[in-house]
Amino acid sequence: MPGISAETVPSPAPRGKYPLPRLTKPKAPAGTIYRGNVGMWSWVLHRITGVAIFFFLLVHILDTALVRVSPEAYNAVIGTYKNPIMGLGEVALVAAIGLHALNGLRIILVDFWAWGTKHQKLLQWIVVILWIILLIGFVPRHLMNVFSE
Amino acid sequence: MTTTIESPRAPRTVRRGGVNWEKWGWIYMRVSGVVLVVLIFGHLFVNLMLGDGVKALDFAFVGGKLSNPFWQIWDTLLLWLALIHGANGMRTITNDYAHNRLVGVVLKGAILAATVVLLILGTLVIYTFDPCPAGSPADLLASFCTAG
Amino acid sequence: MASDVLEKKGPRAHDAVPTFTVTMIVRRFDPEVDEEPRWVDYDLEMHGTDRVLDALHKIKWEIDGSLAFRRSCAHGVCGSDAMRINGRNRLACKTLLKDLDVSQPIYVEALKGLPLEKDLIVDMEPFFDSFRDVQPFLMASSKPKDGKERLQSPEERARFDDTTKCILCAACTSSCPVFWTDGQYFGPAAIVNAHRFIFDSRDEGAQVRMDILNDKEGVWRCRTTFNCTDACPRGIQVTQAIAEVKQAIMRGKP
Amino acid sequence: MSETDQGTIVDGVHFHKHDIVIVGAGGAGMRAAIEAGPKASTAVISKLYPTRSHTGAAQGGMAAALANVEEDNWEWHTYDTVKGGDYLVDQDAAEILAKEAIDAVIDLENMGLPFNRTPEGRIDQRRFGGHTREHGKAPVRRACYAADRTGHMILQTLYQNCVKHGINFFNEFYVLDLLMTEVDGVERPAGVVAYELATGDLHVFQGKSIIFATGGFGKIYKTTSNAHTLTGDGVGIVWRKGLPLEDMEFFQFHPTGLAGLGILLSEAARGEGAILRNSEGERFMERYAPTIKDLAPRDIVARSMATEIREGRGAGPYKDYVYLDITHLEPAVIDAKLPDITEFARTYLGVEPYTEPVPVLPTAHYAMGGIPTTNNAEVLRTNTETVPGLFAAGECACVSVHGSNRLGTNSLLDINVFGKRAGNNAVEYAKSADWVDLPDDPTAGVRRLLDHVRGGDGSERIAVIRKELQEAMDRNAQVFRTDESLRDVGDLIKKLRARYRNVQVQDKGKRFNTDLLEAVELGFLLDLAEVVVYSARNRKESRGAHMREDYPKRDDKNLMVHTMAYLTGDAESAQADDHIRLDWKPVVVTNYPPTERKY
Ligand SMILES: Cc1cc2nc3c(=O)[nH]c(=O)nc-3n(C[C@H](O)[C@H](O)[C@H](O)COP(=O)(O)OP(=O)(O)OC[C@H]3O[C@@H](n4cnc5c(N)ncnc54)[C@H](O)[C@@H]3O)c2cc1C
Ligand code: HEM
Ligand code: SF4
Ligand code: F3S
Ligand code: FES
Repeated sequence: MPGISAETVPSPAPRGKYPLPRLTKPKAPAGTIYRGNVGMWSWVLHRITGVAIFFFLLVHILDTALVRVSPEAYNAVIGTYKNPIMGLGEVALVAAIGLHALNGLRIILVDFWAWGTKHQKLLQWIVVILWIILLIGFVPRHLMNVFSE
Repeated sequence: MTTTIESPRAPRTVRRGGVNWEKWGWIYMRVSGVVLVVLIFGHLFVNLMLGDGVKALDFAFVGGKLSNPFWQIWDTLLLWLALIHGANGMRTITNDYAHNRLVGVVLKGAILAATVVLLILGTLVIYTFDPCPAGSPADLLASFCTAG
Repeated sequence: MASDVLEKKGPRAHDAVPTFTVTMIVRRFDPEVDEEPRWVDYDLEMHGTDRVLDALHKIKWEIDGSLAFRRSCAHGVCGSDAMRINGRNRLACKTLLKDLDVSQPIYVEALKGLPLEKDLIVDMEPFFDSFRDVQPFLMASSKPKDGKERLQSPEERARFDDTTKCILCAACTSSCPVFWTDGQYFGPAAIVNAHRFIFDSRDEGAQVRMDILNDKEGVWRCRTTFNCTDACPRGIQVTQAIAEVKQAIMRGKP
Repeated sequence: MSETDQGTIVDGVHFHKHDIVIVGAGGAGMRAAIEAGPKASTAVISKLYPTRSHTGAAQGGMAAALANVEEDNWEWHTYDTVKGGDYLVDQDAAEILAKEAIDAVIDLENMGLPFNRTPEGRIDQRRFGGHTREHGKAPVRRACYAADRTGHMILQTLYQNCVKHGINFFNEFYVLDLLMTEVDGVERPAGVVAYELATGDLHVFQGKSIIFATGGFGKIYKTTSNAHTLTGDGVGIVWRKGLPLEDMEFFQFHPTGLAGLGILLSEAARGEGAILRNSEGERFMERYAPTIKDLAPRDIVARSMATEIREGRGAGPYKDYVYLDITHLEPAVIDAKLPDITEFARTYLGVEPYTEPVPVLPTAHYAMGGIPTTNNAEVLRTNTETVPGLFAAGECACVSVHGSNRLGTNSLLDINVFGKRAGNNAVEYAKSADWVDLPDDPTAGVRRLLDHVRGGDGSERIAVIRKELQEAMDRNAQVFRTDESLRDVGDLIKKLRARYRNVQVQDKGKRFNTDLLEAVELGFLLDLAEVVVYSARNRKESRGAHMREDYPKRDDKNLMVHTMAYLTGDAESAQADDHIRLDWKPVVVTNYPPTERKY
């Protein structure tokens, strides 16, 4: 890079020079909600599911750690996973993980593959379809397990 | 999440210098994501789908799995990759929404602390786990405890 | 009279299309009076070939002269009049009323994420600052010896064609949910303009710009939500351009 | 407010001091700034963000005899410019334009402009109206271009380089007055006064050299390719200072505006092979300009189109437009070379240019006239004397390189060549000149102007007056003119000027008061329209864009001269005769004596 560096060109004005807004921040009525692309909504969902899974994971590590305390303790806690309400929670969990994972894969494809960027809407639909297939495979079987006996 | 702020003129932090966590974080999210797909779905499949599914989960089941080095490595990877992935994701979200510096530092500190503690705890559990603790009722343990 | 053939009758495109009434609901804000913005309704008689800009002009010229908005070229090349129309960032001069559902009111408000100044006018300085920060100009140390142009093949020229189309209207940056969170993200427009130079075969400053964007507020903040691509009135594949810059940064070269 | 400070504030007025003050940040203003900025303290004041300037709307290309694709030289280019301008061109200036064109294009390329390229990697060139080889033998490829966004690329490239040089911009500042002070018996410019849109504050910019680059005033017409903001403020300010305006009667009508809208479809379309057709599908330009047909200069094509329509061969339900046909071009070629204009046709008329011909009509496009300058961009106060320290460049200026009709692609050239000259000469001047003292109470004039528009009884709406003006100009001072039509519109302007005194400004606020500024702009439009019509009425011949049906012949014996209009007497007086004085300025002829203009 002969002779060119960040130093040879005039440096941009320093950041953080914006004064506080001159006006009091306008309050209501709020604007409209942005009618964004499917990409925006799937990002929202990705965020929500990501956070949800993270908190589940924290709990899940703690409950699994009970195996170090005693078999009784572990079984007592894990037993609660088996009641029907938790069973539904597990469906939600798997749905969330499934969505997050499939959408994550879509994001990765879009990031690394120009075709993915061009056909991102198609990819979105593929994600939805695969997600439904996944749930069709999982939910009936799982609920049967939960509600059996 | 689609609300907007009217005046985003909070000072932008100074850039440059040090390791570029953003780039590596970004790459890490993708690499770990791909691996996690295998690990998580494998984990879920074995735990929830095979046999009686969730009904089969108990100490004995876990004991059986964790005495197998294959599952030990599997779970270790799962633990580390998922927790760091999740923690990094939470860090990103915090950066987006915590406009107050102090709040940001506190939240990120909490995420970091929780992650470190749980990583150590989880790893210890996996590797110091005794599938056949002495004095436990045999019917709670994996079948191989009594066999040996 | 001299040229009445040309003008008396005037071009009749308008006669062919029936008029219709449309309700525009404009989010107005007068910093000298209002504590907060307010939505104001206007019922307007419009033609089928009219654009949202024509409707705004009708309000300004016939109803309330104090309505403030920016505009200049009126055909989508100067980038003055990006605003949020029915919940999406669009150029008022490029959005035909007939393409909107005129049986419903049309909501018009200023771009979000940039400080609101008055009615549909926002402060563009933070936006232009991000643009200037990516050093958007050709960096080339040596002049061609023969005093002529630098050579560049049509293929090399085509490589960055898409991003040369940017008119700095800010529709993209102010449609980006990441930008809304704290306004510190460089935003798609700045990255588009960096892309225009990073992939220009004549430029030698790619590394400088990649360093600038390989940053906390740089390309990594893009979460591929595609709002920007959707909003861009010039049809630039903005998300694609951002992805290309990310990859260039990972590779360490364009 | 932009990258710069607030100046020194005295009694609520901001004072700034720069060696060079440039008014206007279009192509001409920024080209000047790139020369001046690094050498002297420079401020650029613009009522728009620089990248919003109308240079960005230019499409087709920028002429220069690079000879990259076929034989060409600047002498042919000079000849074409002179002939295209119907011999009213100052030939020494045209020679400068054509010669320096080559460097101007190379400069832009070196600054980063992404021109389209030939397979060898050189700047590609295309055909354009009136540009020929060997003095009119055949069309030549002379226009350097970047798809159909050449102006966009020029504007962006110049702005990028201003960013690089850290030029001081004052964006959304409306210059409303030029300050002149008498020094040793000569009026010299001391600075300008600007109104800051964001705050309503007044700013005084003191400068040694002042450059006007404020663009055109197409908004005196209704159907125009020009932006809403092209209201001729700069030309109007200079006019009100009693300085002359040159050749104002020559206004170019571009043949191919989208019918009904005026949005331009570049001549580049015809350069790439598009054909004009009448309702019978006939390529009518074959009759009017047998050699170069659709690529004849604009005045000729616009007149031919109007004639077709008058004689009943117009297309459409009302037979009031003609077609621009590109359906025979490959879609791939169209996409590569004319992407934007085809998009305009789709967006605004709903016509698919791949398969359908596009309805077009002449649209008011370019002011050949303006502030008279020397070849060094110095503003003239008389036929020979200049105003020291005052410069003008771009569409607001009249050098005159365009004569009575500008060739396509010569304007982007003009702004670069003479913008650069203005910048350099302004620096030279500022080096040796002393500061001129500001007049006492420098903002008095602007305050009076603003009070004037705010002070009426408010019974007249800005938009109504403007619309009446524009429609009348379209009707009576367009492609064809007669004494009668010009008298009609002249009378109307007189009435509108009277009504303007009671114009209503509804916005009473200080911040972003665009209502107030529209009222001020309307004042400039009315003044300029009056000069245009007055000059046109007095030119009793037909030449270039000025077609008098009552005097259909060119009159070289009496009228091979530039019109110079001066504001004298009371500007408020009703009759134009009472306050406009016309004078004539000889045309510089070097190599090409006037002959009949045939293509
Ligand atoms: C649609 C269209 C297509 C064209 N295509 C071509 C082409 O292909 N080839 C060609 O050669 N020419 C073409 N032209 C002509 C050419 O583009 C213009 O003549 C030229 O760009 C004018 O440049 P300028 O710098 O003089 O003015 P502009 O670019 O119009 O800039 C004027 C500047 O002055 C500022 N200003 C105005 N009033 C004030 C004020 N009161 N205070 C402060 N600032 C003020 C504005 O903000 C602006 O920055 C075209 C023109 C149009 C309209
Ligand atoms: C199953 C496989 C998984 C895949 C393929 C995956 C993929 C991804 C990807 C690619 C991102 C980055 C998104 C972006 O930059 O736009 C991401 C973000 C995130 N992930 Fe995952 N992930 C997976 C599992 C998990 C798990 C198990 C957790 C919880 C511990 C988690 C929590 C998060 C969080 C919190 C974010 C941040 C979201 C945001 O910034 O909006 N992910 N994931
Ligand atoms: S990329 Fe598109 S939307 Fe963004 S500023 Fe440029 S033209 Fe506007
Ligand atoms: S909207 Fe924002 S998140 Fe990325 S894809 Fe566009 S920059
Ligand atoms: S007015 Fe120029 S882009 Fe809309």
